Amino acid sequence: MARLFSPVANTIARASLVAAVAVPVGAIVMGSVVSRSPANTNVGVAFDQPVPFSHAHHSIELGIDCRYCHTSVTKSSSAGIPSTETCMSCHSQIWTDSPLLEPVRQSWAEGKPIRFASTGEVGWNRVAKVPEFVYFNHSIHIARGIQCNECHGNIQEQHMTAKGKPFFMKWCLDCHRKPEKALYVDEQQPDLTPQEKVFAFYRKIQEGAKLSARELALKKGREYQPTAAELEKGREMVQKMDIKVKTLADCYICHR
Amino acid sequence: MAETLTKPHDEEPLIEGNQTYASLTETVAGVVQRQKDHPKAWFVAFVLGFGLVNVLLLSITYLVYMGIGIWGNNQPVAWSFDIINFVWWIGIGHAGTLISAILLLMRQEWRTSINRFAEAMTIFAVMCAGMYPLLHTGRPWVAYWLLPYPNILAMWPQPRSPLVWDVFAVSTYMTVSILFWYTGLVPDLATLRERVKNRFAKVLAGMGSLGWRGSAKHWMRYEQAYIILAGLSTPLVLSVHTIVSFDFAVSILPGWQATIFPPYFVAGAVYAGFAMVLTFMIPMRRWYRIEHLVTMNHIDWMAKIMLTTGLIVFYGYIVEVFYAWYSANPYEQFMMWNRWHGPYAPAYWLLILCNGVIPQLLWSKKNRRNLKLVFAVSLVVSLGMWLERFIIIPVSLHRDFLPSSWGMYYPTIWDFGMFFGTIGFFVMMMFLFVRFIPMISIFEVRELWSRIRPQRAEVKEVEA
Amino acid sequence: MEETKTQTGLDIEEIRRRLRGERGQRYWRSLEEVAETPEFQQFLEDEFPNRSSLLDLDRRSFLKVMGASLALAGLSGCRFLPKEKIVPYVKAPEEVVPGKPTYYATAMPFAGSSIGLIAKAVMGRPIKLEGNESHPWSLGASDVFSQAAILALYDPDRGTTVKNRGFVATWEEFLAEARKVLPQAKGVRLVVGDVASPTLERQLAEFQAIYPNAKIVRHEPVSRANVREGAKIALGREALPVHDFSKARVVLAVDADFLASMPGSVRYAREFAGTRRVDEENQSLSRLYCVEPAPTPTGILADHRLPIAQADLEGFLQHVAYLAGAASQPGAANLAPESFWNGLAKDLRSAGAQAAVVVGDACTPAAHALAIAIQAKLGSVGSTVRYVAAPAVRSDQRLSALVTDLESGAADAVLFLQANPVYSSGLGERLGKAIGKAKLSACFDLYETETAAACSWYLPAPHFLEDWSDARALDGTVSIVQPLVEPLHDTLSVHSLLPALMNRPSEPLAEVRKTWAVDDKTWRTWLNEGVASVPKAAELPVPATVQAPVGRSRRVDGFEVAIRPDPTVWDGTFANNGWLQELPKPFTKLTWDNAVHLSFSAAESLKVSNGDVVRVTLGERSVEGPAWILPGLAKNTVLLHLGYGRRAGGRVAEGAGFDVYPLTSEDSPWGGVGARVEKTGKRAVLASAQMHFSMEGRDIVRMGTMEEYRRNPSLKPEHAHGEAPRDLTLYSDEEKRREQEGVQQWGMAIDLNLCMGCNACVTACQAENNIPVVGKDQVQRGREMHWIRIDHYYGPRAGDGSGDNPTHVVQPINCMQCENAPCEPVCPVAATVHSHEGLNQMVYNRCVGTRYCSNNCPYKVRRFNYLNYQFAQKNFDRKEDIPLLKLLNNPDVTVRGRGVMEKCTYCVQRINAARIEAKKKGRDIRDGEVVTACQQACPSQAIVFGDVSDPNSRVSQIKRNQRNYALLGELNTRPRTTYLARVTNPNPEIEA
Amino acid sequence: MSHAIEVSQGPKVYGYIAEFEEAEQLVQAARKTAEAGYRDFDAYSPFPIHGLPEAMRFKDARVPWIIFFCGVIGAIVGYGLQYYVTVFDYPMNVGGRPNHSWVQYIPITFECTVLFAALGAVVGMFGLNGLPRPYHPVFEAKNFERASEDRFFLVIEASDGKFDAEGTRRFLESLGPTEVNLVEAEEV
Repeated sequence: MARLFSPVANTIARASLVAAVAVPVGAIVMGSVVSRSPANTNVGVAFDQPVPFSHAHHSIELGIDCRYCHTSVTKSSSAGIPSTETCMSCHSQIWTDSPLLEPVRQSWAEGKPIRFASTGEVGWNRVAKVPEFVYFNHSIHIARGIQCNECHGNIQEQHMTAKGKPFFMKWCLDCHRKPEKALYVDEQQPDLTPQEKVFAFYRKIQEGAKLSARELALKKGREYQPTAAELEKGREMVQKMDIKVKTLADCYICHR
Repeated sequence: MAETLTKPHDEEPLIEGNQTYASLTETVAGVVQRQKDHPKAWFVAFVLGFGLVNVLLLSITYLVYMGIGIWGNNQPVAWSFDIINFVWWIGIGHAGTLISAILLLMRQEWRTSINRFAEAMTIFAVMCAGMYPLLHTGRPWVAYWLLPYPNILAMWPQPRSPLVWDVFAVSTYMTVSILFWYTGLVPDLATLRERVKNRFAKVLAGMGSLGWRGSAKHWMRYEQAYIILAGLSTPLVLSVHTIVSFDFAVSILPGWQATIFPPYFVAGAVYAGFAMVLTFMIPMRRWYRIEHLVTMNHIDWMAKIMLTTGLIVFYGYIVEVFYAWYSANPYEQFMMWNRWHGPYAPAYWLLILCNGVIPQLLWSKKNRRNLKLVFAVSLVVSLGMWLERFIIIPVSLHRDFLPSSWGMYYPTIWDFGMFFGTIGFFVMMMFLFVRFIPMISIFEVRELWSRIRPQRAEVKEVEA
Repeated sequence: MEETKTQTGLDIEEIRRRLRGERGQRYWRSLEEVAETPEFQQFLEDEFPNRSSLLDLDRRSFLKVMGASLALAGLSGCRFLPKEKIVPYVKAPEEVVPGKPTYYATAMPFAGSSIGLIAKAVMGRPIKLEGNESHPWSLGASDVFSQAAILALYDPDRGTTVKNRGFVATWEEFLAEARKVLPQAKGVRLVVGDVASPTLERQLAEFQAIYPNAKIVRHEPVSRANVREGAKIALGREALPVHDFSKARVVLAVDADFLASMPGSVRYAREFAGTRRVDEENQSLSRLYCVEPAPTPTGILADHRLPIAQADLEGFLQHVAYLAGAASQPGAANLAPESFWNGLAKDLRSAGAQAAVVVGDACTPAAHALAIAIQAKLGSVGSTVRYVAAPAVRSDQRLSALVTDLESGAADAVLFLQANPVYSSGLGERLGKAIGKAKLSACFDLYETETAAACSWYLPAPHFLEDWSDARALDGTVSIVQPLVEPLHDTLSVHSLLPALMNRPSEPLAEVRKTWAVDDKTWRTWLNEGVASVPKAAELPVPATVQAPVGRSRRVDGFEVAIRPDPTVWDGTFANNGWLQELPKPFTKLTWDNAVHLSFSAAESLKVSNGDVVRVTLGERSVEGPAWILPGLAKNTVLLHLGYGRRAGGRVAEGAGFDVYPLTSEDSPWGGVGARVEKTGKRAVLASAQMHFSMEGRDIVRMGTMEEYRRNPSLKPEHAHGEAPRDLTLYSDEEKRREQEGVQQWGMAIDLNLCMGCNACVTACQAENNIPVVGKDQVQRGREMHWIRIDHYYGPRAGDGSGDNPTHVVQPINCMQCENAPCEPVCPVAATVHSHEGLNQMVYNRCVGTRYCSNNCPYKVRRFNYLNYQFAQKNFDRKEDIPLLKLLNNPDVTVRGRGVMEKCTYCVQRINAARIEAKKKGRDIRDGEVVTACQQACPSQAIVFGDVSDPNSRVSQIKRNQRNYALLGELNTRPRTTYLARVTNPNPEIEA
Repeated sequence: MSHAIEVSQGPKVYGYIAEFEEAEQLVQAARKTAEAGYRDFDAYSPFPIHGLPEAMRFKDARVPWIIFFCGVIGAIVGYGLQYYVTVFDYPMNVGGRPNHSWVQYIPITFECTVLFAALGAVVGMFGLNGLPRPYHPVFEAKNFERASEDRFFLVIEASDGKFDAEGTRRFLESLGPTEVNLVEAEEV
C-alpha cells in the first residue's frame, strides 16, 4: 500500500507536540516579564518637563528641604507641587535670565500655570503615580518615618526625575505586612522624631556624613535586607508607635 | 465475561440485519465519505443554526458594549436567564458522559451505537454553558481573575466561592470530555485515513489518528486507559452538577438553600440530557439510514432512563414542598406559597406538567416505541427542565427576606437573543459533527458485532 | 511609538551623562547647551507629538481641569501607563492644603427662611453641604433640600448667559436697555418670593425710592400667609409661631408636618426626638396627636393619628378650643369618637404649659387663630411656643393685580427676581400672555424657567454658593451667605443687579456689609460662626385669653383636593435636581413623578388602581394624572403635589409628572372642596422604589406600646425566632475574634423610635458617596442605586376596618456590615471581604460583577451598576456636561464604573481620614470623631455610629438598650447595624 | 506523501506479515508464534480482541499506575493551592470563616484530582504506545489498510533473534493465513 506519511513526519509530529506545550507557556512567561518591566512600570524612565528640574541640584547641592516645595507632604495625602510663586521666591533673584527658566517667569508674568515652551501644554508630567483606585497618604507615611526613598528611589540623586519603584500592589503589601522592615532609628541622632529623621537623612547625605548600610541602600534606591537585629528594633518601633500591623493589609486601608 | 452480565435487550438484537465488519464500517464511515448525498434536512437545520449563531454574536457584541443592563436582571433578581441557561446546558451535557462512561462501566452494550453522538453533544453543550458564566459578569474582560495565577496584585481567587468551584468543575469537565471523546475517535480516524479518497481529508484524518495502527499492544493499553477514564468521568459528571447545584445550595436564600439539590440536580441533568439525545437521534437515524444500528431497542432504553430520572426529579419537587412545610420556617413556607400562588405560579404548574405528568406516558412499552410520541415527550422535558431552573433562580430571588426589597423580573429581547443564540450554536455544531466525524464509534460496533453476531458456522452456511 | 520610546530613552541617558559632574554655573551652562542640542529638541518632539493644549487656566477652568483629570488621563498613548498632568497653582491660596478639604460656614435661603450650613470644599470646589452646629435652625443636621442643593451648583442646565428673546446677549446690553426703559416706564413691577435676605429687602426699598412707580409683587407658591394672617387676627400683628418641643409633653399637630417639611423642622425634629428616647431609666414619653388629611412623616411617629378632611380641620380645632375652654361653643365633635375627645382634652389640660398645638401652613387663618387661643388658654405660650414678629415684607400688589396691570398697560416693565409665576401660579397662562405686552420684561433665575420663556430677557442668577448674601431664619437669626467659588457662569448677584438698575453699580459683598455695618473683626466671626450676632425677631406678648373667630367645617360634597408642596421637589424649585427627582417619596416611594393620591375607599368606589390616569376637576379647572393609592388619606381627600409638569427649566425637570398649579388660585392655594374625580381609561407607568408594603407578619420592625414595652422590653414578638445562638456554627470563630482584638470595631445603631423617614440620610449619602442617578426607566426596572434606603411598611391600626388609617413604620436600611457576611464567601475574587475593624469591605476595582453577593444578601442592600450610570443621569449624558458634573464628585470615594457592585461602606473615607489624623497624634480614633454622612444629616439623631468594642462609646451604650435587636438575626449574620424597637405612647383612655 | 521526502537508501526488510480473516485465527496464530519463541512480533486488528495480549504473552500494567500518581499529584496541587492562598499568602476574613475552611476546599481538590488523572491517562497511554507516529514500516505492508477495517495481521519483525527469511515465512504460512508477505520499509 502507499503509506500516507514519510518517516520524517514522525519527527515533525513530535516537534509539534513540544511546540504545543512550549508556545503558550512561553507567551505567558513573556507577558509577565513585560508587565514587570519598565516598559510597563516606567520605573527609571524620565519624562520631559516644562523645566528640566533637578532634584539632585536643589535638594543636595543646594540643600533645600523637601518641605520647602512639597509643602503639604507632612500634612496631607498629597505632597503638593510647588506653585510658580515658590519657584520665583528664589528665581526672581538667581538665574533670572536662564532661558530654561523662561516657562517659570512666563507663568509668573501671565499668572497662568506653568506650561511647556515647546507645545504650550499646561503642567508638569506626572512621574510617580499610584495605580487607579488607590488612595495613598503621604503624611502618615512620613509621620511613621518611612523615607521618601522607600518609594521614590534615589530621588535626591536624580537630575531628571524618574519613577523610583513599580508601585505594584504586591510591592506595597510587602511593606504593609512587615512594616518593621522599613522602620528604623538613625543611630547617630536617635532622639529625632521619625518625621524629622526622614528629612535629616538628606542633610546627612549633603554633609557627606557616614551612612549606615541601610541608609546607603536608601540613598541609591536599592532594595535592603535588614538584619535580624534591625528587624527586632523595627518590631519594637511597631509596638511603640502602636501600629496595628494586621490591619495594614485590609483592603480599605488603600481602596475605598 | 461481558456475555455473563445482563444484556439489556432480550428479544431483538442490538445490531439488526446480516452484517459484516465491512458493511458496518461502510454504513458509518460512508456518511463522512459521501459528502455529496446529505439529506436536505441537514441543510435546513444547518442554516437555521447558523442564522441563530449570528443572533448570538449580535447579542454578545451589544452586551459587551452596553453592559448587563440590556438584560432584565435587576435587584433583587440579579441572576436569571444567564444562570438558567448555564445550568440548563451543563445538564444537557451530562447525558453524554453518562452514556459513554457509566453505561460502559456497567457493560451496557447498547451504549455503543449512541455514545459517540452523545459525547459530541456533551462537548457542544458545555461550550454553550461555558459562555454564560463568562458573559454574565459585569466586566467580562477581567473574568480571568477567577483563575489562580501569580500576579503583581498578590491577589488570588477566593476558593470558598462556588463560582470558583464552577470554574474548576466546568473546565475539568470540558477537558476530560474532549479527551474521552478524542481517545475514542482515534481508531475511527485511522479507519477514515485508509478509506477517504480526498487527499486533504486523508492527511487530516492521518494527523488526527496519530498513526494508529491497531497493534494488539496498543489496544491493550488503550482499553486500560479507556476504562479508567470512564471510571474517572463517572464521579466527575456527578460532581459537576453537584457543584453547579452548590451555587444555590450553599447560599442562604429560601428556595436555594436545600440539601436535596445535588442528587436532584444530577438526576435532572441526565433527564434533560437524554431528552436532548432523543430529540436529535430520532430524526438522525432516519436521515442517515442507521436504524439497524440505533434500533427501537435503543429508543426504548433511553426512554426508560428518561422516565426513571424524571421520577427522581419529581421526587425532588415533592421533597422541596415537604421541607418547606416541615422546616416551619416562615421564609421557606412563603417561598413555596409564592411558587404556587405568586405571580410566576403558571410557570411552576407548567413545570409540574412537563416534568412530572407528561413523562408518565413512558410507562407503556407501546408509547416508548412510538417515535413521534417519544420525540414530543423529549421536547416537553427539555422545556420542563428549563422551567425548573427558572423557578429555582428568578422566582426564589424575586421575593426573599425583606418584603421591601421584593421585585419582579421581566426578560428582555436580549435575554432571548442569548438563549436562542446558544441553541443555534448547538444545532450548528451538531450538524457539522455528523457531517465530518463518524457519529457512531465504528471500532466498538465491530467489537460488539464480533461478540453478538450469529455463530460462525451459520455465517458459513449463509455465505455458501 | 515603540521606536521613539527607545529613541528618547537614549536621549535621556545622553542628557544625564552630560549633566553629571557639572556644578553651579558650569552646570547651568551645560544644561543650556543640552537644551540647544538637536537631540533634546528632537526628544521634545518625539515624546509629545503636537498635542492639543488645554484651556487657558483662570481659576474657573482650572477647577474644570482638576475635575477632568481622569478624562485627560491616557492622552499620550505611547506608554502603557497613562500620562497625567499635574497643574500647579501660580499662587497657592493660603487656606488650601492640597488634598485636604476646607470648610466654610454659609446658609441656604429657602422659601422665606434659611438654614445654616457648613460647605466642604476640596481644592476649591464645593462638594458637600452639612448642617452648621452653631446655627439654631440646623444644630448640625440638615434636610433633603439643603443636602441636594449642591447638585444645582454644577447642574449643566443652569442658565449660563444673558439671553434676549432666546439669543445670547450680555449684561451690558440688558442694563443699557433697562436704564433706558425704567425711567420713563408707566409702571415698574418687581416680582419676588418671600425673601429671606435683609439686604435684598433693603435694596427693594431703595429701588422703590428711586423708581416711585415701581411696585413689589410677592409671589411664593408655598407661602405662610395663612400663618401670619392667623396671628394678625388673634394678636393684631403678623407673627410666626416658634415652637420648642423639648418642653412639650403633649403635642397636637393639626395638618402640621413639623418634623419634616415645615420651616424649622430640622430643629423641631431634634427637640421632639429628645422627648421620645426610651430606656431603662427614662420611660416617660411625650405623646403626639396627629390630625391630618394626608399622611406626613410626622404622622408616622404619631401615637394617635386621625385622618380628617382639610375642610374639617377648622371645625376640629374649634372643638379642641371648646374642650380646652378657649372657646364658648363646640366644634365638629362628630369628627372623632368620644373617648378621643376626652383623652385629648385631658392630656392637653394636664399638660398645660407643656402642651403644644402646631397648625400647618395649609390651615386657614382662623385655624391658626384658634391654635393661639388654645395655647394661650393652656398657658403654653412662652414655654412650648413663642410668637415672633414676622419680617416686615412689603407687598404692594398681588399677582392678579399685576396681570391686569400688564394687560391694561398700567405696568410696562416687569422684573422677576427668582420667581416663576408663569409656572407656579393658577394665573400662569394669562400672565404669560400679559408679559408679552410689557416694554421691558426680564426674568432673573437659576434656570431658564417658564417665566423666562415668557419674558424678553433671561438673566442668569448665581447659585448661593457663588454669591454673597445674607439670610434670615425662622426666628430672625441672621447668617451671612458666603461664596465658595467664583461664579461658574456669567452670572450677576441680585445684590449687584438692583444697584446697577439704580445706576450705582456695586459689589454684592459691599452691599451685604452695608446692611450690617460692623467692623471686620465681628464680620469675620460672623463668617466663621455662620451666625450673625444681631437681635432676633421681637417676641410678641400674648394675652391670657385670645379672641379667635369660630372655626367651622365646610361640607365636603364629592371630593376635596389637598394641594401640598412635593416632598422632594417642593414647589418645582428643585425639579431639575436629579437627586431629588430620584429620591423615593415618603409613603409611596414614587420617583420622578407626582400622582393623584387616593384613599383606599376612594379608589374602591372609583374602581381605579395604581397607574390609572384620572381627571381631577376643581371648579372649572381640571388636571389629569396617574392615580396612586395612599392609605392614610382622609376618605374623600385627593392629595396632589406641586412641582411637576415643568414646561421649561431643565432637561431633568421637563416632562416629569403633571402640573397641579392650574387648580390653585391666589385665594385657595391649598386646594378646595367639591372636586370631581373620574377615570380617563388611560394608563401611566410610575416608578416606585418599593413594591410591597406589608411585613407579611415577619419580625422586621419591632414595635409596641409603652405598656407592652414595660412588660417585654425587647418587644420581640413571641412567635419570632430571634437572634441565632452564638455557638451555632460549624467553625469556631475563635480565630476571627483573636484577629479583631485591639482593633476598633465599627458598628451602628438606628433608633426606630426617632426615625420619621424624612430622607435626609438618603440624600446625604448620595452626595457623600458619588451615587449616580439612574433615571425613571432604570428605577422602574428595580435598579436604583441608593446605599441607604428607607423601607416603609403599613400595619393594621386597631379599629380601622376600611384600611384608610393604617399604622406606618419606616426603617432605614443600609449595609449591615454582618460579621458573618453571607455576601463574602460567595465572591469568587475576594472583592468583598472583612476588614479587621469589622467592615464588610467592597473593593470596586477587584469586582468582576458576578452579582452573587447581592443574591446572597438577605437585606438586599447591594447595588449593581447594570449600565454605565456615572454621568449617565437622565439626559446628563452629553460629553460636554461630564467635566462640569465631575466637579461634584467626592475625591475620597471611588467613582464606580459599569459592571461593579457597590454598597454602603460606613463612609470608610471618613473613618480613614480620622484614623490618619489620630495616628499622627499617636492615638486611636475618639468616639464621635467619625460621623457617617447619614448620621450627620439625621435631624432626630436616630443614627449613631461608633466603636462597639469600646463599652463607653455612645453606640455601645445605645446598643445596650433592651430595645436593641438585629434585623433577621435568626440567619446568624450578626449585623453590626442594629435597630432599637419602636415604642409608641398611646393614651390608654382612648379605645381606638 | 512518499514522494515528498525521498531518503537516498534502498528499502530495508522490516519483517514478514501474515493476513487473517477472523479474529479467532489471529489469536491462535499469536499464541503459536509466542510458543515458537518469537519475541519481536505484533498483531494488528480493527478492534480490541479479548485474550490476544495474553496469547502474545504480553503484559504491561504501567498505565493504571501513571493515572494513579497523576491523580495523587492533582489532589495535592488542588488542596495545596487553596491552603497556600488562604492560609499563607493572603489570609483574609471571609464572612467570618476560618482561614483554613477545609470543608469548602473539597470540590476543587476533587476536580484537580480528576483533571490530572485524566490527562495522565491519555498522555500516558499514547506515550507508552509511542504515538503519535504517523509513519510506521507496517503501513507499507500489502493490504494493511484493511487492518483498520476487517482484516487481522500478524507481523514477525526482522529484529527478532529467531528471524530468518525462509523459516519465518514457512512458519507463518503454517498458521493458515490468507497470505504472507515480506514487509520492506524505507526506515525501520
